[in-house]
Amino acid sequence: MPTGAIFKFHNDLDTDQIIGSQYLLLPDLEEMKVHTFESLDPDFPKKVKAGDYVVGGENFGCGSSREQAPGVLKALGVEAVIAKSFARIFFRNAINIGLPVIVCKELPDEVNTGDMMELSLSEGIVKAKGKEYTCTKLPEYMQNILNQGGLIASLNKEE
Amino acid sequence: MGYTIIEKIIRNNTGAQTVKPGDIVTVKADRVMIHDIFIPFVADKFEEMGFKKLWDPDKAVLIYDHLVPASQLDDTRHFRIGDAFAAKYGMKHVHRSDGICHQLMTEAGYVKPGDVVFGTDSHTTTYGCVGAFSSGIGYTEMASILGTGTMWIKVPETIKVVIEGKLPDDVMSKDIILRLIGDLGADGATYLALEFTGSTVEEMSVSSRMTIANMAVEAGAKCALFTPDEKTAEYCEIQLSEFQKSLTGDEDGVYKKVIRYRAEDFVPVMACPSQVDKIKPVSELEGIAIDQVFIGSCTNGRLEDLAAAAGVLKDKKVADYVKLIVTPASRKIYQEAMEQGIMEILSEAGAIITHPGCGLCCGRTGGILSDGERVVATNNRNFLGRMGTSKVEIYLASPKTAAACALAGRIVSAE
Amino acid sequence: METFTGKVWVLGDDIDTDIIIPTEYLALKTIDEMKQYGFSPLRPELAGLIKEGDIIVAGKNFGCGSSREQAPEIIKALGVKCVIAKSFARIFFRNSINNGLLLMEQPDLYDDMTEGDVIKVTVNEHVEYQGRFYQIASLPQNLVDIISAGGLVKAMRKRNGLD
Amino acid sequence: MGMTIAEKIIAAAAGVDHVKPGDIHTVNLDRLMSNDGTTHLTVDMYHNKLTNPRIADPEKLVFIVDHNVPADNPKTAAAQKKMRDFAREHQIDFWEGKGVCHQIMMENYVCPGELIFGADSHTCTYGALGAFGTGVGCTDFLYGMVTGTSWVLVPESVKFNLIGKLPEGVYPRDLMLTIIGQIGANGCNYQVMEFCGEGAKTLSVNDRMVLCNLSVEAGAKTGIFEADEIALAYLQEQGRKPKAVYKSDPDAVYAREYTIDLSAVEQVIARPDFVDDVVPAKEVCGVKIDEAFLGSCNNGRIEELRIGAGIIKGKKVAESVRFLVVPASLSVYKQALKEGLIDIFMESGAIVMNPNCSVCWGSCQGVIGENEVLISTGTRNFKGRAGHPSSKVYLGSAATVTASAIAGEITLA
Repeated sequence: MPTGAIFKFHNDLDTDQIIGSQYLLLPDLEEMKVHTFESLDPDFPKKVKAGDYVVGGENFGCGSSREQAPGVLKALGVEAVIAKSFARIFFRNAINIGLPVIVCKELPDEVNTGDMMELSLSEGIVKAKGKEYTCTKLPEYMQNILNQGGLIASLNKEE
Repeated sequence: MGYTIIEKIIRNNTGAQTVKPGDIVTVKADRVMIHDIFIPFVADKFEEMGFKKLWDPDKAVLIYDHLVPASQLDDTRHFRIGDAFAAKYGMKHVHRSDGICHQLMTEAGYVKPGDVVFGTDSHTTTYGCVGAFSSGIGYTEMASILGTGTMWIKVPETIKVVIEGKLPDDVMSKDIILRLIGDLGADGATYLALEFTGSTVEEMSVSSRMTIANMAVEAGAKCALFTPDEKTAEYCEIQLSEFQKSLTGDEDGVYKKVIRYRAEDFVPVMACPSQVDKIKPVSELEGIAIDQVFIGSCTNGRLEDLAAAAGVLKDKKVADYVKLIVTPASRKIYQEAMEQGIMEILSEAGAIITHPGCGLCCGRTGGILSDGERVVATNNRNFLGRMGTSKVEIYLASPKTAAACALAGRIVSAE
Repeated sequence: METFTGKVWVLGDDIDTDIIIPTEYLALKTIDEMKQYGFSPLRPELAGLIKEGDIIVAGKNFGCGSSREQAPEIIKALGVKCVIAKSFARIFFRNSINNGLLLMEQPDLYDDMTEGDVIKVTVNEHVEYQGRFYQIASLPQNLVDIISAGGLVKAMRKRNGLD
Repeated sequence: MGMTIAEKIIAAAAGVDHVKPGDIHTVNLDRLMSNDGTTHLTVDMYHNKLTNPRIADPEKLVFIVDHNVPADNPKTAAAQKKMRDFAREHQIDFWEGKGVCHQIMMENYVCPGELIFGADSHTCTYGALGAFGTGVGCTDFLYGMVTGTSWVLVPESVKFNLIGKLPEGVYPRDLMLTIIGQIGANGCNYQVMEFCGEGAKTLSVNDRMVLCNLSVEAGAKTGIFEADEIALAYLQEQGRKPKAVYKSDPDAVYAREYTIDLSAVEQVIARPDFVDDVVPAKEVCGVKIDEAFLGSCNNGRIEELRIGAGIIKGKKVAESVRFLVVPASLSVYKQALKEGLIDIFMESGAIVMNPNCSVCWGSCQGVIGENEVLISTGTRNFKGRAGHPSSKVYLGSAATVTASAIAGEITLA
């Protein structure tokens, strides 16, 4: 995967900060995505480019089960989300829609917003600031869903 | 030479010997009302004009009703500005969640027969139900009254509406005013006063008269007036003074026009999308599928309206996939409705009962709709985009008709 | 008397104030934030097309409905020089005077008018269009006083010795 | 080797004799619930993304409009209409304006032993009746709707051994906030919180719902109680029978075990902006408030309305405060009407709303403005959760919320 810019967020980054409740009933993700991270960084949707990365600390994506949270990140072209640990529902929702979520304990403390990084999903390696970080492997079942582009894609393939 | 009711009120207020339509006079305000949407603008203009104090803090009433409860992030800014303005200028009459402005002004005793009252809302004509001259104005005008206590007006001509006889069971006062607006047209009473009299009117409760006075502005009227009687005295909890008793149209009063109706001729009607004067009998609209019914507003959110709806809904259920939203006009009405078991009947039928306030009527929240949806509502306006997108169809009707439609899931007449 | 020309936008009868500015935008902080939503229920694109000095010609009962003063303020903020209609709703007429938005009642112009054409207006006298003169009734004296003071706010400031 | 209640439910749903944490199984789902927060996206995916759109069993589905009722803008109304039309077309059970989804599920559908997916993170509430309810996204929901099944990673269970009894004036909400404060917002990530012990017997089904409902705020996949006689009595009242009543085996294996002495719990408050930032309530007394909210699927049932009414009877809400009272469901509202509680709140100057999520989820009636402070019986206090990003939300019990509404600042009952 090509290199991309990092956008870093704090621990316990809840899904209300990713996409606020008042936008959840907009007709589709295209209309919602312009409000991503609105309470923390209103310009994020303009700054982020396809291939960039979101980096979080502990318990990234905690709170509501709103699938719009990983949905808007993917709609903005975020390549993957790397964090020390993920909240369960966000982790599962991301995989289900084909957005890679990578657990990596060391990287978040050693990078900041604006740094560049490169992710090799198959080898589970992240390269940033001249250093390599190994990431914990996904359970094979989940990796399978991710490789097929998400749960619905895999369902359609089964048909 | 005889006088109409409006001429008598203006003579009493200004002390002028003679008063005739077309005269430009300056009247003293007995009471003014500002609500939450416009208080920020009133406050700005008031201070921009350089006033340092209200002409009489006791005569100004501030009511939060359009934005209660708040549904948009910026709404509570209006409350903070209102609270600050009231505190700074010593206003004591502030209602923060007690119900709709036009319900509270007479219900809470701020307006008496013969008063001259202005409000920052076009439906201020409502207080004519107790024989007051009351009319809607803009917020700049309100700012100047708050400073001076006076306002110039042109004395209006009057149309006398005479209604005699007994109303059919399925007809409410809402059907009368809708029929009148249909006959006059949306600008048929512009710059004019409407005086209501006749045996049918004398039989009406003050609440029913309120529905009529409330919608007079939809025909362009400057004000609507009912002669104060025993019902008025009881409602306002006063003894009528000689002047208040005199507020009836003189036999030799000069009227622009007199319109007569036989009560027996009225039938349930509806205002069709998207003009208030597009009136059709309900019988011609039977069968049109609907998505929602709204029973509330300062036009038809009172106890007798909720009771009429409960009468139709008792032991029955709202149609599947149809929402019935009930918004009582005031806290006092909500409590009285509970005492009379009306709320139990409505909730049993599946009604969504919200807190007293303007609700859906003012088009900001309370049951907004989307393209292709139809609503039967008991409020006073069905303009384009009033309750959602411009592709939402709004039919105005009486509470009795509205309740029947909620049961059927389509437009029907109440039996 | 003042004379000016302007490109005309034509609107129909009973243009109510919910059409001029829907309720949901009334809570916005300033008129400038609201004006983009002007006429949105009827012609969503119109607010963006109106240029400084344009004129609105409409049918009967223009400005009926709610007493919201944002309606005339928005029309003025969009750059409209004046509104000529067969008749105006009472509260709208009064609010316009209070805000210095020029209104003129003229019963026939609307029927002959084609949107996009230019007309020539001589205040308190007549409108010239396609070689024909349409008479304009002059305003009552008390309204002329308010307009000549620049609107009600300025009239009150003068009364309070500020200007 | 023994299994916990959660493992037994998953094993039954997977049609196997035994499961252990870490396994992945395909399970049959007993029930699927979706509300107006995401159903419009599910319906779009159903029509646009599936090569073979079908519904395995419409009988198992429940659609509930509860988040934005009555609707406050055209786009919300359009999303709800899409959901309503889909339910009508496929004859799916449909509730609108009748209450918060989890309260409706507990009053009408949930049975012990069931495995339930809900497109809402607080689906974990159903553990109060010994069912395994968990929150999923709309893609998971769609997969479940189409196939009737889903994939599940078997979670570890964490035992919370409750002893003693809650002191007077201390409520289940104080207990659960205390636990979350102790173990942290991701204390039970991917795990099941199993509540048991003598202390559990002192808790009614309502109290148990308060605990299970907030288990997701500690990261848990779900919270669960054994379906004992208290639960079965509640179920009988609703006219339903259990699918199966499971007990954890004596030799079941737990990841960890905590012992919580209910008698030692005191009134607490979660401070903005995190649910696990829990302090003794007296530490924040005196904080000025603009709004107080008594409601939500966590704390909007008849028990909480009784507590609030008891405190505010004969008193008035502070002039500067908006006190929102929102019964969790229409049946709770009807009961409150009968008991005269609604009249007490109306008399006090409170704002009594129709049953819905209201300000708890922050996009409906009751949103708070710039720099405003809300004390709430809702489930979350994240930054901007109840309105403006600069607004603050404190979480407290129904008693603390009502007392604060009267005083105009955070106060203990």
